[in-house]
Amino acid sequence: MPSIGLHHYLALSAVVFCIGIYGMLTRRNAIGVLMSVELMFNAANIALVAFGRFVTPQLVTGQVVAAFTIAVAAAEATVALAIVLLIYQHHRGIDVDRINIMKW
Amino acid sequence: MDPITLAFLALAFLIIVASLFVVSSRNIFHSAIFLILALFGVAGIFVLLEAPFLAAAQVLIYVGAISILMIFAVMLTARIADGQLRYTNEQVPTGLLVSLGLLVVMLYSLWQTPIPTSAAAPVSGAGRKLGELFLTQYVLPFEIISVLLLTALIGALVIAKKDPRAASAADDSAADVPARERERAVV
Amino acid sequence: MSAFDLTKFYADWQIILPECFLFVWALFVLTLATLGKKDEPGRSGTFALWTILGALITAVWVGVTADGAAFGGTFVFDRLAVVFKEVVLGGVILTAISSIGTVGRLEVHRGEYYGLILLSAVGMLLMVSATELLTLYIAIELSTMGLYVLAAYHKGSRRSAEAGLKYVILGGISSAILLYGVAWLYGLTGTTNLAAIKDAVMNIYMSTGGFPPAMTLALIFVLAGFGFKLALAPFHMWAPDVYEGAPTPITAFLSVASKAAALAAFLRVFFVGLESAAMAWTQMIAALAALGMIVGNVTAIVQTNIKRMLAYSSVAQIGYILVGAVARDTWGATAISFYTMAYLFANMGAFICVIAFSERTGSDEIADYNGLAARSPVLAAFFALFLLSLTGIPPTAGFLAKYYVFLAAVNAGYLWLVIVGLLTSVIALYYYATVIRKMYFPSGETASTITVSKSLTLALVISTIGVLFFGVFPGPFVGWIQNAAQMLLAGK
Amino acid sequence: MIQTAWLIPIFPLVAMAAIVLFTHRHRALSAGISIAAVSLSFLWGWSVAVSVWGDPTVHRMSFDWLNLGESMYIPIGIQIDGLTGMMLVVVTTVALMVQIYSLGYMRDDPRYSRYYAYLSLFTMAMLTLVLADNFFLMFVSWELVGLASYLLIGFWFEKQSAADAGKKAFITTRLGDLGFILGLLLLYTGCGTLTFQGVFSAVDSHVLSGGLLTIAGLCLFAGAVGKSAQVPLHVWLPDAMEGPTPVSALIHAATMVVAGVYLVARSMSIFLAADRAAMVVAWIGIITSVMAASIGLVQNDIKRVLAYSTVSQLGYMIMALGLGGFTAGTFHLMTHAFFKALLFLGAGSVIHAVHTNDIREMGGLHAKMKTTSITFLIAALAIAGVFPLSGFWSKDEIVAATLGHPIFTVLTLAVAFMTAFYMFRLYFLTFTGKPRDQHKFDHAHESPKTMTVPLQILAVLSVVSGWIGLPWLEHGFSSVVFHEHPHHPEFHVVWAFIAALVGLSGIGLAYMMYYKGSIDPERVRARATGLYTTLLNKYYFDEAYSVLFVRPYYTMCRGWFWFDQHAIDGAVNGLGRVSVAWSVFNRWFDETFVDGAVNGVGWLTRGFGAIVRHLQTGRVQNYAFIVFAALVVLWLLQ
Repeated sequence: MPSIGLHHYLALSAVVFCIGIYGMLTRRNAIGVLMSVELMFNAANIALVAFGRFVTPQLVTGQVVAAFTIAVAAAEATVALAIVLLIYQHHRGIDVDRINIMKW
Repeated sequence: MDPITLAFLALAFLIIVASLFVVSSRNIFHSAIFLILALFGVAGIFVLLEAPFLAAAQVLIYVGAISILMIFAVMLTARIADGQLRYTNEQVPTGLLVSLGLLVVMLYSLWQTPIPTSAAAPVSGAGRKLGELFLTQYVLPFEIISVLLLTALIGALVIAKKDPRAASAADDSAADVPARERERAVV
Repeated sequence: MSAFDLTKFYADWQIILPECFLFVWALFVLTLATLGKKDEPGRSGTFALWTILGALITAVWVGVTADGAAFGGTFVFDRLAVVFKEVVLGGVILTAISSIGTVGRLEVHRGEYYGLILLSAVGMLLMVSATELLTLYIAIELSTMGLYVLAAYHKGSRRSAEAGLKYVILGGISSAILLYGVAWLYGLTGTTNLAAIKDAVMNIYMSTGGFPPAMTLALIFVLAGFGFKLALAPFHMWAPDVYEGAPTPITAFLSVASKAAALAAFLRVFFVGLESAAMAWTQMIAALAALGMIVGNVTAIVQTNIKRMLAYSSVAQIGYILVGAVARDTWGATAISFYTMAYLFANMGAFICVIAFSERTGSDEIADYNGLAARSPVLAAFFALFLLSLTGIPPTAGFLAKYYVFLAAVNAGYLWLVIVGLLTSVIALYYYATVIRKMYFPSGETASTITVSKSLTLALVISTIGVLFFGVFPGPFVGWIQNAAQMLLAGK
Repeated sequence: MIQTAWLIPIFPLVAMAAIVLFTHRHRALSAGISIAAVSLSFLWGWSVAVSVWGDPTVHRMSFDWLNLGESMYIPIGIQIDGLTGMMLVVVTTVALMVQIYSLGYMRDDPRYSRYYAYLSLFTMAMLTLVLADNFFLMFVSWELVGLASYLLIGFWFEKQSAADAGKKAFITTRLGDLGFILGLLLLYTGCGTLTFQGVFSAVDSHVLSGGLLTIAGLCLFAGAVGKSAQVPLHVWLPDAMEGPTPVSALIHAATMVVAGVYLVARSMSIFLAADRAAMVVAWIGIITSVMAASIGLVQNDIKRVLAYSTVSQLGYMIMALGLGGFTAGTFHLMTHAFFKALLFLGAGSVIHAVHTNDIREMGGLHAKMKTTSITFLIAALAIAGVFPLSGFWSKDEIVAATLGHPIFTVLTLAVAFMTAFYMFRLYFLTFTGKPRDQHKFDHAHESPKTMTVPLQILAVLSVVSGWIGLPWLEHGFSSVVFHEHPHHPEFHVVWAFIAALVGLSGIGLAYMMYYKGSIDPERVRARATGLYTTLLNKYYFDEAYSVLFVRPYYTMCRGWFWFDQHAIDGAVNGLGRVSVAWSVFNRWFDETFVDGAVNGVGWLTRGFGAIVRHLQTGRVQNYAFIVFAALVVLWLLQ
């Protein structure tokens, strides 16, 4: 087994990203969907930090971007959860696939 | 097998398994717990990548804040805590297909792409360096992110705050539905 | 670490003055909102308007006085920025004016409404100027964050809540996709600065004679991220639902200001940063533009709700705009910018008409527009004019915009795309004409007259002036845009 | 006068603005403003035309509208030469006559002011079109003309058919306009300019390749096909008769529909260089001409006969242009404008009197309305090509243009025969014989002066306007209108004689069938039932569109829908509530098929849209699915 390099981290990131996609596409619970989106953000962060570590080790660009991403994800999660609560008030449930008044 | 490899494999295993549980657990509360586990794993990966500051941030913000927020939301919205009949929608086969397809595409692209890596040692004192950069080169995004957080704060406040009209809200939305049904009937 | 340089500090912050101005006043509006016991409907709106006007003037002033880059080249104030900042601020002004009625009907959180609009506008202005991927990404997030909330602002309405949820979920995944694409671009080029990316991409191409698959993947991811902001097919699926559910002024805001900012960012990323990878994305953009024109126009035909119809129509409009992108040269950039300008006034105007109509009738159904010409001749005339501009009938700005875009594409050899565009524009004529016909050639009895409030009339007049002025006397303005496009492409 | 020629379209523009903004509440004032404006245009137009008559210089005036260096340069300007002068005369004269005539005809209409505003808008656009010195401005006014036409056809929108006809006209001609704008873009990329001067000199100096030129020529011609109602886009013109009759006279006989002819004539250089394109033009022209004339034989609606006659005569002009007879085509354009406007206005006068369009309910009206009858007769003689009326001279030139192409000559003569026949069938059935509807006859009366005076003026023009084409005139039509490409057809006495004879024999046949009754029309009809029904149904054009496009489309959609139902739906489960979709689709199909009407693309895409909309399931995860699927597909496509 070769030593762990950039490609391993990237492969891990791709796997987590796709697991996130799968969850995003299939969970009925809105919070489950949001969790899956968080997984996708994390996958991107792994890729960013790995790139930063291996491509430009002298700079910390990757880490900077990842740090910002964490903040963005936090903000996004806050707003999204607030909206989920609002939906809950209306529907008494947060099944994403039942929220489809508007279509076509 | 050197310790780094071992640690990576262990963390990767942890993250992947935990993620799989996040997306497939029947109980949303369990999902949240596994999410925390996965996020811890990612923090471990950051440590391996010699980004300790980021690992700390990951634990503090993600695990400490976002996940807890989610658990709160789960508790606030879970009418029937578990025993939901269907926790997934009908997109399971197609969703699987697409996510696997994308995974294949990504891995293939990854394998076919030579990425010029640098063998240089990572900069020492990354945390200090980060702090410097936040205030110099990246001062603009740093400022913007503060505005962003402010916006999210106000937004979440506006949305989540109980409306004095909340009682009438139910009536409004009840009125919504027949209108839509009528429209559909016309169509 | 160099010593603190005061001159440079001033220069940096001078360039970002419009954003600062907007932000500080947004804080003021927000503070005001929490201070007042019972918020007067008009007060925060008036403040917001003055704020935006101030920002507009500041932007012009900065554009005239301080031309250049700041913050280590992550932020520029070039001519393109001036053009698009004016467009965005124009959209924000019209949104603010047309919101007065909507806000008046809110029970609470009136001030926050304007505050969020202003904060979102700050994000848009930053998007227009960002020349570095991280700054751009965060600016995009800032602009979207306020919009998520604004889409769900009618808390009593299920539709509005649903719009918010759909928007935030799809926004979240698009954001993740875009971030992943950014990560890959960074990994492949080792930088996040667009100018440096351009060189790095060129190097990759020179050394391997092509692009590795990961490069393509990164391109697709970034394109998808922009596709979401632009509501470009097939990433447009959120748009009709969110447009329908959101408060109508916000719909207008989404469809105009937000898209204009995204187009500026698109120009910077694709015409500058990824310029050397053009062969990898031109075909893609062409295909997506064609898809957008077809899907948008065809689906718009069968809509019964005017907001949905306009939503699909704006999906098609983005397709037309991106027809200009296949040219990848000054013509293309000029055409895109001019089209955006024309689209601002026409689409904004159309939505303001919808607002005016639903304020009095409470309806967004196309069927209810029957006989509008008799109920309110002025409103019907305005609406017809905006629809004609969207169709591209002279002498409106929309005509010249379409002409310019198609000309750029023909010049670039994309005749098939132009033919698709022309054919679908006939479809567009069909559904726009249906509305016009309903208004002017009514069947059956028509109801009482409709009056339009003063503020909306003002907004309508501004839009009309825009539509006609840029249709009849485009010369100086287009010259200016072309100059901006040249400077953008020259990398200055 | 030439220096101020740009004022000509400004007058009606000002009138329109004034009516819309200020005087729309005052009927008489609005009409007065409009007529005053068009009178000014008339005076200006005539004096400009007179002053450029025989003057070989081309007067140009332009200013920069969009000047962005190399990438984009569009001047806006006017160009005055013989051709423009002639068009100015035609447009302003007919417009003035029609506006005066409308004083009487539209007297009782509640939307009188609006009517005059539309007329002014139209006049402005049409005048700009003929004055333009570049394709761009021409296209702009071309579109405005289309818009005005749409508004005027649908003017009586209380009738559903009128509103439909307006939309049909707008969209059908718009299809042709696509060709126009495509041609324009091609020419611009080829020549770097759109001014007539620049494009034609580029064409003359062979800057453009032959293939590009042919395609560009055909694209421009597509625009002409739409506007001038040539096959296969002619379907809108007969329907456009739903508009008020003066509008039909102005727009659908004398001015707007000749815009296409004018475009081809103006682009003479292109068609001279691209002979294959020219041949297509000629064939389309003659096919249209023959088909429309034969449909005209059996129509019973007085305006529809005239409508088909218009289509047929436009085909004549187009054919002549395609065969290189530019003088012939434009000359006929002018004479036709006068006598066809006269025919329409005369028909309007009749309709005004008897309140019906059906000639089977008329008869013997000569006794009641002498002026109308006599002027109508003059116009009919002119269109039939009787010496020495205007039609004689222009038709002779058209016949002369076909020499060397025997098929065209024969068909041209056949059309001449049919034209004379249906025109006199119309005349005899309307004005002579016994009244077939005594009640309507009793109420008939001659129209007021405002209507008859324009008839008389146009009658004079129908007689004399041909004389400027007299072959032995030194400054005759052929030598003044086309200085750059002088074209002097010989006057063929033999062919003139033959053509006149053919026309007279058509008149004679009509005389025997419908005046003397020595041949019974019923028996003719019985003998040729198949042909008769075919003609009566206008060669089943609308039906053919249904069979050719709608039904295969339906089949395709059904196949698609089956696929949707069985394959995709099972997989994605979002593709919709099948039952609702099915009913939507059925309704769409019912409306399309049962109505039988083909409103062109609209219907087709509507069905398409009804299906596509079901991708929009309302469920956010389906949307996300499409996003990710698109990512994969895009990558695979690369």
